Amino acid sequence: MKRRNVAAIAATLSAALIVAGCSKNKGDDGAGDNGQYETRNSLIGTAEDSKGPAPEMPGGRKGGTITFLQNNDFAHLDPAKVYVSTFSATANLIYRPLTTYKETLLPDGSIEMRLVGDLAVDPGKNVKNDCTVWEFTLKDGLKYEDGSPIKAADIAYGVARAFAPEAAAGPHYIQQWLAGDKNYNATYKGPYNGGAKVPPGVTVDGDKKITFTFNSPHCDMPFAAAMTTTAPVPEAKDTKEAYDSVPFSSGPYKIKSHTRGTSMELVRNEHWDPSTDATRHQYPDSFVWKFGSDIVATTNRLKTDEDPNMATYAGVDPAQSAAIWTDPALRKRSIAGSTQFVWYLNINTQRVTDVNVRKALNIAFDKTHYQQLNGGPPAGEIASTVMSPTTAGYKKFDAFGVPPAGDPEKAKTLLGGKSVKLTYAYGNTPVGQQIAAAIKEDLAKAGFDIELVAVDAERYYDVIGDKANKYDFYISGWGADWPLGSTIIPPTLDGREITDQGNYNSAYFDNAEVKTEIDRIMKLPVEQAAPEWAKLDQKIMTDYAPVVPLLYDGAFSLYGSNIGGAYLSKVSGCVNPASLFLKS
Amino acid sequence: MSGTMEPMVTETAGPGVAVMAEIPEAEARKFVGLSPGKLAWRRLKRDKVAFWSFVTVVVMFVVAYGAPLISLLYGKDYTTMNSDLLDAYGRPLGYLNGVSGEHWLGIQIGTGRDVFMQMIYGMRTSMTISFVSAVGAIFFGVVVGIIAGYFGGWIDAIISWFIDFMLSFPFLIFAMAAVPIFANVVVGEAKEVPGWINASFLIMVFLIFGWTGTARLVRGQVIGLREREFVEAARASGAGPMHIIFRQLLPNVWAPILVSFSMAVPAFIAAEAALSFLGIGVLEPTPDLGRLVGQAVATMQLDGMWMYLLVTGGAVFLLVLAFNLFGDALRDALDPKSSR
Amino acid sequence: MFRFLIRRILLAVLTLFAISVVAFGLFFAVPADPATTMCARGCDQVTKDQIHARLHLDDPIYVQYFDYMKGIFVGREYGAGDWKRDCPAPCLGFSFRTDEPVMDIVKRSLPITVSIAIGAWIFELLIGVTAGVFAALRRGTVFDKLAISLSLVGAAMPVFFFAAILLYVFVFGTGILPFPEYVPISKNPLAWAGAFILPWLSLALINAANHSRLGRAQMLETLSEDFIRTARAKGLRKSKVSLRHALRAAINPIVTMAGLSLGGLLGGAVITESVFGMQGLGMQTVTAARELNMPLVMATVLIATVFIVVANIVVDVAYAALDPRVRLS
Amino acid sequence: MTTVTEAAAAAKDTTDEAPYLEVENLTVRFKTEDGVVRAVDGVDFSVQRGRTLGIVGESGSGKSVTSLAILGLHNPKSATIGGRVSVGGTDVVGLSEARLRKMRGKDMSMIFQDPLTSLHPYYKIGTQIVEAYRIHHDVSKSDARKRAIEMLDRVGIPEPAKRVDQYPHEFSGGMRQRAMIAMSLVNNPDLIIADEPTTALDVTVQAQILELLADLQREFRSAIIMITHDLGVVSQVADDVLVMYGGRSVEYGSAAQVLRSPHHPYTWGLLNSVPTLYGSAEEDLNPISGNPPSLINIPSGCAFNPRCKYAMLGDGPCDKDVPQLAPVASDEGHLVSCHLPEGERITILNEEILTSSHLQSRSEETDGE
Repeated sequence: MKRRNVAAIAATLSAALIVAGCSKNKGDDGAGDNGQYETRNSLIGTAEDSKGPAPEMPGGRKGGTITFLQNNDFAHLDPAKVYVSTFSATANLIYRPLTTYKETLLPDGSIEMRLVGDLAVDPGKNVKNDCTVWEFTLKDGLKYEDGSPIKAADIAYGVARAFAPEAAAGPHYIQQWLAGDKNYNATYKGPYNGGAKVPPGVTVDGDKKITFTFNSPHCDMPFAAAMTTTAPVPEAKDTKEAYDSVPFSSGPYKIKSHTRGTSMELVRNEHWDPSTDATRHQYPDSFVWKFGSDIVATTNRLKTDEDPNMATYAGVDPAQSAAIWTDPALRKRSIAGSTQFVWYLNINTQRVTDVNVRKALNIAFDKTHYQQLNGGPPAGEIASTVMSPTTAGYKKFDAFGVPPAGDPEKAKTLLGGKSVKLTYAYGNTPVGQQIAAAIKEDLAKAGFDIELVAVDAERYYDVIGDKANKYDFYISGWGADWPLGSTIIPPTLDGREITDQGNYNSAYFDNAEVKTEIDRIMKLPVEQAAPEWAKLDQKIMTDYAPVVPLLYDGAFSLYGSNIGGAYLSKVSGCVNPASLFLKS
Repeated sequence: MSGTMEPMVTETAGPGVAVMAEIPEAEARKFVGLSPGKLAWRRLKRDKVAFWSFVTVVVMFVVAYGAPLISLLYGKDYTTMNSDLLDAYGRPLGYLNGVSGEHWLGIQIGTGRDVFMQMIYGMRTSMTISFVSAVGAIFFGVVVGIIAGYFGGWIDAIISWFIDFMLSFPFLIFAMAAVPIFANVVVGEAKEVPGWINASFLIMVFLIFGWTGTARLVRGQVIGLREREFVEAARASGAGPMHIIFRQLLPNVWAPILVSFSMAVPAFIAAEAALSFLGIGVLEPTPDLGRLVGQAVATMQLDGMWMYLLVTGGAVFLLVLAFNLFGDALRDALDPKSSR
Repeated sequence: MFRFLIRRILLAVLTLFAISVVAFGLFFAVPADPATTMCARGCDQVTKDQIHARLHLDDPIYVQYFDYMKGIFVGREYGAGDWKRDCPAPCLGFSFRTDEPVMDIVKRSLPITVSIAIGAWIFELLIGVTAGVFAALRRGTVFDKLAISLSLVGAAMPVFFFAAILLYVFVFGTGILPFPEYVPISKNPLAWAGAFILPWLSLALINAANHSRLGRAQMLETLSEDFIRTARAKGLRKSKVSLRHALRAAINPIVTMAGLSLGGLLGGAVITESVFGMQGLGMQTVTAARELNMPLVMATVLIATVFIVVANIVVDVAYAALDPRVRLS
Repeated sequence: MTTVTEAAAAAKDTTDEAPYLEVENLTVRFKTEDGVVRAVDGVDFSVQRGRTLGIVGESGSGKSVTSLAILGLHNPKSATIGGRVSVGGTDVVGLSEARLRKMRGKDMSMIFQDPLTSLHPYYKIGTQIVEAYRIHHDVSKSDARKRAIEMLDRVGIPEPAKRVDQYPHEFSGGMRQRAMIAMSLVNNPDLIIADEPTTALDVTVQAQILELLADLQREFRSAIIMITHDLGVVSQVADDVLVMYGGRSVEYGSAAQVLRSPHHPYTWGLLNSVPTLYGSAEEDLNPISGNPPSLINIPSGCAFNPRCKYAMLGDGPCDKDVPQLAPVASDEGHLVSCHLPEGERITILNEEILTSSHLQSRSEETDGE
C-alpha cells in the first residue's frame, strides 16, 4: 500500500478525504473526470521512451524560486526510508531510481502514464522471461552533484542499505523478493557492521550493469524498481542517520540547506544532464519548503494568493473546500482529481457470513450522505469498484444497480424484513463520529440495528487489522504502490494474506475461487493482467460483496497564480514539483 | 484558561455592599446588628445582578433539563440529519447556516442537525458534567482540607505538598493525554460506549484536578478554627474528632464551601468546553457545546457561518457568565469583606 | 534566604520527579504499541520488532524510565553498530512519529509558545493591572463600572470563542491583518509582532480580566489601610499616595498572580495556538497526545511542569524581595 | 535644624491668646446603603496653643471622625462636612485639597492609634520620616535624613542612626509609636491630634509616651487634641475635656470640672466603669449597660436615653427632645447637655456618684495633678 502522508491518513479519518480528477486547469466543475484513465496504449515504455530530455512543458520557463508550504517536515528523505507519496514526490527532484513513470499531458487534458527507464536505459530486461531475473543497464553520462559518475555498485549499495533494520521505514518489496522471505533481514542485515556491500541476489557487472535474481517470479519488478529503494547511494557519502535529512543528489536539484521542522532549500544540481532524464525538468532556480503552516493557514495563504509563487502538497482545508471548489477563479489555481486511494466499508466476512446481508449493506448504504459528510465532491467521487480509476485496466461497473444514495427498500426486501444487528467500529475523530451517527441512522431505514463503537483513532488500523476483532464492519482506505491490480486485490482480498494481526485484508475475505484466479493472473505479463484484474474486481463484488466501495479519494489543492506546469500526478496523488515553473 | 483549574475563589469587586468601607470599620460594625444569614439574604435580594444572574441560571437549568419537552413542542429532535437541507458539499441551504422558521438557529454543517436542539442538549451535557464534577471535587476538597487542617503535623505537610504537586501539573496537557487512556483502559472492546461513561472520564479528570483549591481553602479555615474557643471547649469536654469535625468545624466553613462550589461550576463548564473544543471529551452522538464551537470555528470562513459561531460560542459564554455572576453575588452576600 | 531557596528547589525537584513518574507510567500504560505509531499502517511484524529493539520498548517499564531520566541528564545512545544514534544530554528521546530528536522539536516550537506567552503576559499585565488600579482609584465612576463589566465579560469568555472572533473580524472579515504566520523575532521583529498580535490580544484581553479584578480589589484594600491615611495626613499629594504608597503595598498579590499566570500561559497556550494554526509546544502536545507520540508528550508535560514550578519559586522569591516583612527561612 | 525650631517657637509666642483651633457646629454625615450615618452632629470646641484638649467617648461616638474632619481626610464623595473648623485662622471646611495638603503635616499633624498599621510596612522608618519632612521642606535627602535621626533621637529611640534604616516590623510597639510621633512632629506642627496614641501599649510605655508628648508640647507650645476612651490618660494630660456620645458633645469643660464634678449621666457611667489602682478588688465595676447607639438610627430625644438610669421617659423630654449643650449655672465654663434639672444632677452627683470609691479616688488623682 502506498502511504500518503501519515497526517493525511489521520485526516481521512478525521476531516475530509480530499481529491479527484487530474486535469490541468480545466477550471470547470471537475466532477465526472474519471473516464480519462480508461484507455492506455502501453503501460510499459520502451528504451526510446526512456531517453532524455523530457519534452518541454507548454510555457515552461527557467528562473525564480517556488515556495512549498507544509505543516510538518518530511519525516524521511533517505531513499531506503521514503514511502509516503509526498516524500517520494520531493525525493524525485533529488535522486533517481532505476525506473520511473513518465507522465505525458495529452491535448485533451488527460495524462498518459508510462513506466520508463530512469537511471536505466529501459524499464528492465526480463532475462529468463520468467520474471525471476531482471537486468538493468545504466545510461551514459550520469553524474552526482559533485560531478562524480553514478555506478551500478552504488545502486546495489542503496538496495543493501534498505536491508538495515534501522531503515525499515521504506518499502520492502525488493528486499523480500531477494530474500524469498517476508522476514527479509533475518540473516542479511545490510552493509553495516561488516555486512556485504552487495545484497544476496544482486550482482553488479562493471559500472553499468546490475542484475536482480529472485527465487520466484516477480513480474512487477520494473514497477518496484521505480520506488526509491533503487536510488544510488555512494558508500562514501552514506551519512546513515543524517542521510535522512540531506541525501546525496543524483537528480536536477540538490539540498542547499535543511533545518529540520523549519525549512529546506533545494538549488540546481549543475551536474545533472537533462539529456539523460526522460521525465524531469529544471525550471526554477530553487525550491524552498517552509514547514509549520497547518492546513488552515496554508489554505488561507494560497486562497489570498499572498505569494503567487507558492504551492503545496497539502489539500484544501476541508471546511473551506466546498467554497473553493465552487469558486471558478480559485478552481483555476487548483489541482483536483482522484488519487490511487479508495475508501471502503470492510465487512468482516468471518462474522457476517450471510452474503445477502453483505449485499444488503451494499445496497442500503447512502454513499451520497457519506460524501456529503466528508465535504462533498472535493472529498472524492462515489466509488463502486475495488480498484481505483488510476489503475491500469480499470473498468467502471456497478454490481448492484442502485443509486449512490442507496435503496433501503430494496435492501429490506433482500433481508426479508428481519432486523439485523451489526457493530460498526470507527476511528474516534469529530467527522468519524458524525459519520458513525449518520450510518446508524441511514442503515436503520433498511432494518439494520447498528451499534457504534469508537476506537482510538491512532490504534484504529491495529484494531481492525486484528483477525479476532469483534466488529462487523468498518471503514478503511487502500492505495496501490503501483497502478496495477496486483497491488490492490492480492493484498486486500487474498485469504492467504490473513495473519493474526496487521491485516490489510480487513474484510477477512477468504475464497477459494478468488485465490485460484489471483494465482492465474499473477503469472500473466503485466499488460495482459491489467484487464483480468478488473474482471476479478467485478466478480468479487457481484458474487461475494466483501466490501462496500465508498469513495475514490480526491486530491484537491491550490497553488499560486504565477505557477505553471501544475498537474495532479497519478504516481503520487499530488502535484509533481519536477514539472513546475514560474510564469513570470 | 490557565494551566490549572482551581476555581477562582479570590477577589472580585462585585456590586453590592461597596460603600461601607469608607466608614472606619469599627464604627460600621456597631450599627449592623443582623444575623449573618439574614444579612446575606438581604444583600442577595437587594443585588440586581445577583437576581438576574440567578434567573438566567434557573432558565438555563429549565431549558437544559427540559430539553426533551422543548423538543416535543419545537417539533425537532437533536439526532435527525436533514441532509436534504444541505447542498452536495454539506453546507446548509438558505440564509446564514440554514436559519428558518423550522430551524430557528439553523442547522449543523455536514450533518444537517438542528443547531438549537444540539445546543440545549449540549447544555444539558455540559451542566451535568460540571455539576457532578463540582459536587465531587468540592466534597473531596472538603474532606482532604479538613483532614489536613484538623490533624496538622505530617499529615498536613504531605497533603499540602500533594496539593502543590497537583497544582504543578499542566492540567490541559495532562487531560489531553489522559482522557483517551482512560477510555482505552475502562471500556472493553466491541461495546458501544454509553454517553455517561464517556462523560464520566471527563468528570474523573475534573475530580482529579479540581479539588485542590477547595482543599486549600478549607484547610486554611479549619486551621483558623481549630484553636478557637468553642472548639477548644468541645475538645476539653471530651468530644471526639468526628464530633468536632461534623458539629463544630463543618458548620463554620459552609459559606466558603458554598462559594467554592458556585465558582467551580462555571470553571468546569469552561474547561469542559475547552477540552471538547480540542477534540477531547464526550463523543457523538452525545451533543456537546464545546464540540459545536469547534466545528463552528473550523467553518467560520464560509458564507453566513459566523451565525453558527456566534450562537454556539455565545451559549458557552452566557452559561459561564451567568454562573460566574451568581457565584460572585453569592460570595459578596456571604462574605461582604471580600468585595471591598 | 539561601536555605529557603535550597529547600524550595529540593521540593520542586521532588514534585518534578513525582510528575515524571506519574506521566511516564500513565503514558506507557497506553495499550497502543509505539512501533505501530512509528510505521503507521502497513507495518509488518519485522519492522515492529526492529523498532522495539532499537527503542528498548521490551525492557521493563522502570528500566525504560531510568534510561529516559538518564538520557535527560547524561544523554544516551539508541541502537548499536554503524547506525548507533547519539542523543546528547538533555536527551528527550526521539519522536515516535518522525524519528526526530524530541529536543529539536522542542527547540523550534518552544519559541512560538514563549512568544505567545510572554507577549500576552505583558499585554495582560499592562491592560489588567492598569485598569484595575485606575478603577480602584476612580471608584464608582463610569470608568470603574466599565472596567468591572469588561472584567466580568473577560472572565466568562472562552478563549477559543474570543480568538475566533478576532480572527474573523481582523483576518477573514476585513482583511486588515494577514493570516498569522510565525517569523522568528531574530529574523524580522516587526513581522514577528504582526503575526502574534492577534494571539496576544485574544489571551491578554481575557486574562486581563483576572488581573484587573485582583488589582482593583487589592488597591481598594490598601486604600482603606491606615498607612494610606497616614500618608495623606503627612500632606502627600494624591498621586503620590496612590502610586508610592497604595500601589507599592498592593503589588505583592499582583506580582504573585502575574507569576502564576505566566507559568499557566506557557503551559496553556494550546487553544490559542490551535485557533491560529501555530505549531507551538501546545499544538505539538495536542498532536502528540492524539498520535500517542509518548516521548513528545512526556517532554511537553515535563517542560510545562518545569515552567509552573519555576514560576512558583520565582513568585516566592519576588514576594520576599518585595515584602521586607517576609523572611525566607 | 535648630534655627528652624527656634524661629517656629518664637513665632508661636506671639499668637498666644486666640485659640489655635476652633470648631463650631461641626457635622459629619456619611451616605451608606443602609441610610445616612450622622457620625458627628453639631460639635463645638477650641484649643489654644500649649494646651491639651481630651476628647473622650466610647468607640463610635464620633471622636476619630471629628479628628479626621479637622485634617480634611474624609472622602468628599461619601462624607458631608458642615460647620466651621478654623486652624490657625484658616477655615479648613471646604478648603481646596491643594491648600489642605499644604497644611497637613505642617500646621496640623496626626498621631494614629495603631502604629503597626499606620506606618507603611514596606518602607523604612527613616524613609517615611524623610518623606514627611521633604513634603514641607525643600531640603536634600541627606539633610532630611539628618533631621529624621535627630527626631528619632528626640523621641527617645536608642541608636537612631541605626534604627532609621529599619522597617516598622523590626520595632517594638512602644518604639514604633515613638517613631510615629517623630514622624508627626518632624515639621513642628502647631496642632497635634493624637488618636488613642497609647491604647495599644502597656502601662509603662504608655506613661513614657505621654511624658514625651508633654515634653514636646512644652518645647514647641503646640496645641494637642488627645482622643481617648481612657479617662486616666485624660486626667493625666488634658487641660480641657470634651465628652462625646452618639456623635454629639454631651459635656465640655476644664479637666477639673468634667472629671471632678461631672454633670452628665454618661460621664458618670464612664467614670464608674474605670478601675483604678486605688479601688478595692472586691468592688464590682459598673459598666454602662447596653450598647452604643446605631448612628443610622439615633434614638429620638437624648441619644443616651435608652441606657440612662435617670432618664425621664413617658412624660419626660428625654426620648422626645434633643437636649442642647448648656452652661452649668453653678460652674462657670462647664457645659452639659442633659434634660435633668441642674439641682437634681448635683444631688445625684453628690449622693450617688461621688460616694462611689471610683470617682472618689479618681477625683483625688485629679487633685494631685
